[in-house]
Amino acid sequence: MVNSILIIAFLLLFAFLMPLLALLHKRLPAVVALLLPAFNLYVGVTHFLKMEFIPLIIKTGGFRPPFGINLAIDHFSLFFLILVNVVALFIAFSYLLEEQDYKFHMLFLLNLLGASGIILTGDLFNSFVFLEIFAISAYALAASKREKHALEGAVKYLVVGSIGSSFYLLGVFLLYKVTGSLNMAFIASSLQGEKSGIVYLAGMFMLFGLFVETELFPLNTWAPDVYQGAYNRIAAQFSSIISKAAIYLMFRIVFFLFDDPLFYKLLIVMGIITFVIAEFNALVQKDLKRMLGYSSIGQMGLSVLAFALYGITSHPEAFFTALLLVVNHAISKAMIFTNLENMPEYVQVDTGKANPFSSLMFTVGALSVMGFPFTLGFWAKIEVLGILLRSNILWLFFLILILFMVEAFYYFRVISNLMRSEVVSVKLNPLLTISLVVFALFLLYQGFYPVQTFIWTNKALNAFLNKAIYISTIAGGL
Amino acid sequence: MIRKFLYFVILLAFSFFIYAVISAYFPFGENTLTGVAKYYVDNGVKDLGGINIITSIVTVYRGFDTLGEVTVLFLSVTALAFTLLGFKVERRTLPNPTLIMETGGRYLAPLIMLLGAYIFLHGHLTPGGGFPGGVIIATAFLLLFVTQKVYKLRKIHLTVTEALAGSLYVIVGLVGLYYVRSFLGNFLQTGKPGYIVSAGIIPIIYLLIGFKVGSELTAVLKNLKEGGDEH
Amino acid sequence: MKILLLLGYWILVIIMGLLYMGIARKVTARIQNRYGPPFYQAFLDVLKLFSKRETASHGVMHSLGPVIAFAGISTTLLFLPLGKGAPVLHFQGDLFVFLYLIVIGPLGMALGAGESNNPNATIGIARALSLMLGYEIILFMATLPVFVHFKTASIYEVILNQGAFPNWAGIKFPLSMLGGLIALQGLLGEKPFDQPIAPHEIASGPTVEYGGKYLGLLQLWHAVAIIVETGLFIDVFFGPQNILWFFLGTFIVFMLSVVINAVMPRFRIEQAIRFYWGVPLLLVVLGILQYYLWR
Amino acid sequence: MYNISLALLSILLGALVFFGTLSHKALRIASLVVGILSILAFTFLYLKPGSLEIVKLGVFAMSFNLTEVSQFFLWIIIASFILSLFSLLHEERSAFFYLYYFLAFGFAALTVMANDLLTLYMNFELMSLSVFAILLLGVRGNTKEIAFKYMIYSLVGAYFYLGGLFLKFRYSGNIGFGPIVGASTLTQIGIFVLLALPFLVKIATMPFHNWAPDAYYSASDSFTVFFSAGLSKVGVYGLAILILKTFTELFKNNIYLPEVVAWIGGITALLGGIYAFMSDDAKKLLAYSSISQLGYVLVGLGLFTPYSFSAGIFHSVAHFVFEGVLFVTVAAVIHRVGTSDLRKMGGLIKKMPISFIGLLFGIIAGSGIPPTVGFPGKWLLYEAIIMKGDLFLVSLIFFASITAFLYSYKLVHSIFLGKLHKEHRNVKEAPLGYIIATILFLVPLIVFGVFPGALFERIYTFTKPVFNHDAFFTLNSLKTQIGFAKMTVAGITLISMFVISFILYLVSGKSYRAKQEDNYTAGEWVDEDFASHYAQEFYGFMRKAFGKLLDLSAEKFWNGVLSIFKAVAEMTRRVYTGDVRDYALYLIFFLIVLVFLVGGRL
Amino acid sequence: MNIESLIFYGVPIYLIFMGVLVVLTTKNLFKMLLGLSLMNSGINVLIVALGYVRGGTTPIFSEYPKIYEKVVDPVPPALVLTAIVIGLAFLGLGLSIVIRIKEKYGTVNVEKLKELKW
Repeated sequence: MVNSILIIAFLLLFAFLMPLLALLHKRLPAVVALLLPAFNLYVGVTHFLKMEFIPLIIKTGGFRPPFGINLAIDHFSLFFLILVNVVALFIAFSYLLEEQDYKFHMLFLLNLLGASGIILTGDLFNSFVFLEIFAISAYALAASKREKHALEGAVKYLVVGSIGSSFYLLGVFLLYKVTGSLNMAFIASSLQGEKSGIVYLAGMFMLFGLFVETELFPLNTWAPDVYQGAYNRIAAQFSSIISKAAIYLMFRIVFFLFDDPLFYKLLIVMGIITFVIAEFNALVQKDLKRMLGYSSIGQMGLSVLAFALYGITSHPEAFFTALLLVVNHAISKAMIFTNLENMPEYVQVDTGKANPFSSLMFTVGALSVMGFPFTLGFWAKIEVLGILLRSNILWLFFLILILFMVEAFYYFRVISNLMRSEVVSVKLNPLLTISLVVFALFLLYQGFYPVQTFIWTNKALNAFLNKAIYISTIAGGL
Repeated sequence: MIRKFLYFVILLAFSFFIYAVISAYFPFGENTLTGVAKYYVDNGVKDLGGINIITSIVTVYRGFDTLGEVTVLFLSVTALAFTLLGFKVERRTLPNPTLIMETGGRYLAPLIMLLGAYIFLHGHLTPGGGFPGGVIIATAFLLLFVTQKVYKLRKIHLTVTEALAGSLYVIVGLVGLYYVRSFLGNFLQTGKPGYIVSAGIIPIIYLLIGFKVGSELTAVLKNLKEGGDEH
Repeated sequence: MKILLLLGYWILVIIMGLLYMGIARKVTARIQNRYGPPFYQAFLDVLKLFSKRETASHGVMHSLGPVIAFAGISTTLLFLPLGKGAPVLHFQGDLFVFLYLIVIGPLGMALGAGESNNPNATIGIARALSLMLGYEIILFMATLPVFVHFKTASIYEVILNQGAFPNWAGIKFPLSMLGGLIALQGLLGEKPFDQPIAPHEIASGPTVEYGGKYLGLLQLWHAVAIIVETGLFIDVFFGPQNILWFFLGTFIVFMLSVVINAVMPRFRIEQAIRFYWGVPLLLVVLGILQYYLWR
Repeated sequence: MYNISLALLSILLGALVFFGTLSHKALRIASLVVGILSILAFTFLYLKPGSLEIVKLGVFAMSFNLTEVSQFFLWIIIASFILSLFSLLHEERSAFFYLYYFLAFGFAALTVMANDLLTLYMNFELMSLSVFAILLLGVRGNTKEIAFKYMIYSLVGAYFYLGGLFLKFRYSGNIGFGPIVGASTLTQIGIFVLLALPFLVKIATMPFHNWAPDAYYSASDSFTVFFSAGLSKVGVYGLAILILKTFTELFKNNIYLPEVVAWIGGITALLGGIYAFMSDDAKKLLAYSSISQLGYVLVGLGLFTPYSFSAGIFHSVAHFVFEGVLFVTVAAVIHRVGTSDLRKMGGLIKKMPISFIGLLFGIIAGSGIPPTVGFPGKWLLYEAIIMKGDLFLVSLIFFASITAFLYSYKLVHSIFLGKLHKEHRNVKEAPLGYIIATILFLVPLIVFGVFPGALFERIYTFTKPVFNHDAFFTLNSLKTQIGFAKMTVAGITLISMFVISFILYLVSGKSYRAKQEDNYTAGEWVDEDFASHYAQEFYGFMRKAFGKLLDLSAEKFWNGVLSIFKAVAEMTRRVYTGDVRDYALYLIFFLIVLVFLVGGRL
Repeated sequence: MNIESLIFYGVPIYLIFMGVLVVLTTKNLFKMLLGLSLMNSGINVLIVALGYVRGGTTPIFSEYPKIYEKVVDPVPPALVLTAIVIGLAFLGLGLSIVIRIKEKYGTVNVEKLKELKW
């Protein structure tokens, strides 16, 4: 197996080399931006298939943890790595022919680097560094349209995000002060059992930082603006890469470090509020992209809710559901957002022109987000309702059911308008078309025969739930 | 006005609360080194031969972070240039530098650069290191920007330096991966502590960092002076 | 044999119906202080109409309408027992068969009148159908407690079960009987419920385009209809012991409505419907409640 | 795998017609004919009941089973589908239309064949989706609004069904059709309401009926035949299966639930009839009539006595027959005349006599006059209710049945009778497909009317196990404890009487054909173009009679509900003031909240 | 509560929240960024202060192999080095974005930056 630190190394190397590549040939950066996710994907998949149950430790600087920084790789992190890189590959491939300055591709790669780093690293401060890398690149990408709304959204994101990450740093350092280490596994092992109050404080600071990135209410106020303002591909990146990496980190930290009812209760409340408010706001939006942005926020809230339900009820299905939701949302939203590229004349929710193909693609994606039968989302929806019922919270069950109706309402309003909208012949971007079709087929196939998704998700789930093994493998030496 | 005052009071109270909590848990100064810190202090010199423990931590123990840090800086420069792409600053006419300034600047700049180089070359012996060195070098260029009536700095040079420095840093890491099976691992002899040629790869890394930071910050200055433009 | 019996009843009823019509005109005239035509006038009218040499038809449906109407009402008649001991086809059907067969007549006439492109005719039909919303439901709800009381839906069973004078259904359920009586007024299309054939505004409505044999058929239809409609009322509420009682009862009820007709003005159509949804509805509802109390 | 391959077959045929349409007109017709034949062949050769069929989806196995009841309804769906295809031969639509058309049929078939609640749900949803697609391709009205409305009604129903499904799973541990044991009565009622909702929506029970008039109005005329006659049966099937298999005990033991359901049905029947004769568009009128007739079905199913239940099922068949023929003939008329507005037609009887006869028999059956298929169901229903002793309910539906006469007459008069419009002078008889469909519909209309026993036998096979009652029918007569009806006698008497009076008509003097214009118009001569067709404001005076009753509309109610949601949304979205400082403020206050959540532990 | 802890803990914490206060109250985007970097530096100082050992020297053993027995915690400075650079990077990017906003909107007043809302 290829040493998976190469993922980070190559991403960095080529990001640094990007200017020279651009000097060699104008198109070269785009190609590199396509090749690197492919490489990551290769590494991730080979690991996922070949690796056995024990997590893999990759030390840097030649010192074993906790003295050196280490990457800790298990099926769970690989699962997210694959997800993120699939979407990245998809986006890079779809926009291969697009005219962009090489710096844009550089930012794209660095953002991907940040996401991959967050997912792979086993060190808290390192995770902060990668979080910053990917946050700053995200600010830049959000502004990359360099036009009124993009900049406005970007600056809002910048202010809110920087406050969040500062407190994340403070939280990390408080943990270091308490445990004398920065390595996740070591902190986890020393935090087991009774925790002192400062640990809770540190946890709150760190979560505060993460809530901003995972778009939970009331820290998600920047998100709709960014979704509305930015390029379509950037919006897709936000809903399918950035928020997903952040939610990965949140899962890790909450479950590994602060495994405590307080945090789970907090997450449940946040998840519910986020879902409710996002769905309701989406109901009354006029701008299509903003509506989709709210829908993404809602999905994030739902995933967090499912995860927190696991914490309370300790039904593994709950966390399984969270992962399923994440996968479904990442892929279908990437489809929907990039597909907007093909219908530039459809910006309002209920008026505009579009061509049949893009309408069809939008419909497929929307159906999967809604969880229509024979799409991947259907199984996610079924699981959500199932765990809500199993954890005996009937009012919540019906609340979520009604919110699903709201979701169906605003999506079908768009669909019915799209289908009857005036037909224009847009020159379709061939690569984008190909990748859209691939994703659509994936969603439908997995909706009809979801075995593969379930198996992979299950592997990730098992790896995640046995944190004892993770901790003992890394911190056992001490 | 009332609102502002209200905020002030609330934040003051909150900060006092936080202060109370922190000083209750960690009374100032009264902590003994535990965990990794202790290990670094005890075995740092043995491991790497660099007598500056912080430098050792920054470049080797937590070298991965530093790489990320360099990346962040690089990222911000890129992002800045990218955001300012196609942005034309109105030509401000700087006050015409006097003869003294011009001459002084011309002679001072190389010295400052030399100081920067010194600082990042002695990173493993003395306080300082790559980042301060790079910044100092950048100040030299700032001096030139301000004092010289006509000073042309081709962006391409900056770019190439930057790119090469950065990628060499990664390559050093990869070499470490190849020889000692660990990314950014130290693959050289540690040498005799306290000497200029010691502490394994630390000087090399600091060299590269120095170049990179210097060129990057210079690029920032250039961008802010002349506005982002294609090379 | 049975067929002949049926035909006999049929002819008898036609004759009696025409007789009723004649007498009705006479009585009306007397009340309005006129001399009036002889009581056999109706027979003469029918004969005249049928003996007309040729008549105007506006199309197939227009011609067939009266035929269907007459056929329908005759069929209905055959499912109605003319008092105890005069069973016809009752054992082949019950109230609901009757109620649905009785509609065929008006439907046929409606179709016929409809094709004659004359607004008056159609307006008449529209009124007639709307008026049904008024009286049909009243009549139905009036008869309902009686049937339920005797635990049957067959008209003849009702007659058999209730027997002679003191235990008539009409005496057991006076309110329902009263409501039924009011409904009958509308069913017979007498004032104040003669909006469908209001002679002075819409020129006697559906029949406006009909003459000659068509009108003759419609006359016969009307004749039979009188007996059938009043007959249902009598059968249900006064259980006639034999066919004479039957005709006597129908005659009395019909004369009652004729007298009312002679002295009454005409409702506007929606007034009529609303009227039915007022007091009569209350009466029949009370009747049903009365049944529930007795049970 | 025989039965469910019907769905695959339909998909294949859909694709065939799709490409046929893309390529050439003749090919379209040819492929449609192929579709008709192959589905017929399949039905007669392969469709066999009682074989459990399972499709593995990896994590979940869809199970299908063709029980008697599903077979019963499957036949109806297939029949209506094929009969609608006949008229479809003459409609030129986009290729996708045909694809969706066959898909809708296939998923309807699968829904009826499903053997557990989740399978049913999945196919049901897809059926709704394909109907949604068809409605998007509607021919008149604001199609996207209408299709959207249809989809939302179906989806809300379906989502509640999903909730009910999970609740059932929670209480009984399985998602089969089996009964729920050990749940309290109230819970069971709740689950029943949830599960029944989508089917109530499908049969357009009030107050979930708003989608129906618009959808029928807007949809392609041939599709409406299938829509009303066939697809609504899916709803009936769902209710029947729920009541027969899942909630039998509940309906047996609970006194109120059957009454409530039956009353809802009765009110639907009444209001549907009233709205029907107040509406001025042929297809809307038919839509409301369909709603009203399905109201009877609901009464029958809900009342849950052996007679009423059989009556309900029988009447649903009757509904298929006469609504089918009505929609076909109206479709034919619209095909020729080009409008569905009753006020713009008239006097077409001379132009399209066969359609007239079809429509005539349709309304006769619809108003339930013996000896047509409309009668036995209603008769049995009345008897059943009277035996149950709910006199007000029986009065209610009798009242409703009177409205049937009103709208039937309005329909037939405004289209066929009265004065022929100038622009319709050279209208021809409907094309062959319509004629064939009409005639094919007329056969069961008479046959099942005279020999209802033929159908009741089939119904008896699946009501017997539940009620274990003895047969109450012979081939041509029905008998209950309180009443008796012999269809043949009624028929024969009617015919013979007709013959007699016809003879009377012949022997008397002859008649000549007068032009429609020279008639009694206050002695004034009018020319041909004198518009004397009375179709404007037909029953207009009833507005005064009904007064407020016509104003109450479920549409307003649901819009009110929606506006509540939107008001909440308007409130919540105010949080997102575009001001960065507010956002920072939220952050800080949230941070303070978080710290104080820790509070005591510090 | 002794005076030096008040200085070395209290002042940074005060800095942090005054930075926040600037963000909450100013209308000017530039000032807002300055407030944010104020907050960052406050946090950095706090971290360094948290690592202090009374009477400890910097962990640079200038006359090796003599090892000082009392040195301050070497990790916080290392982390803070990184944090500082990150803060710098953030500031640079933020300024560039603000420059563009000034170009597009003609102002840096956040009250004018309300085109995206609700």
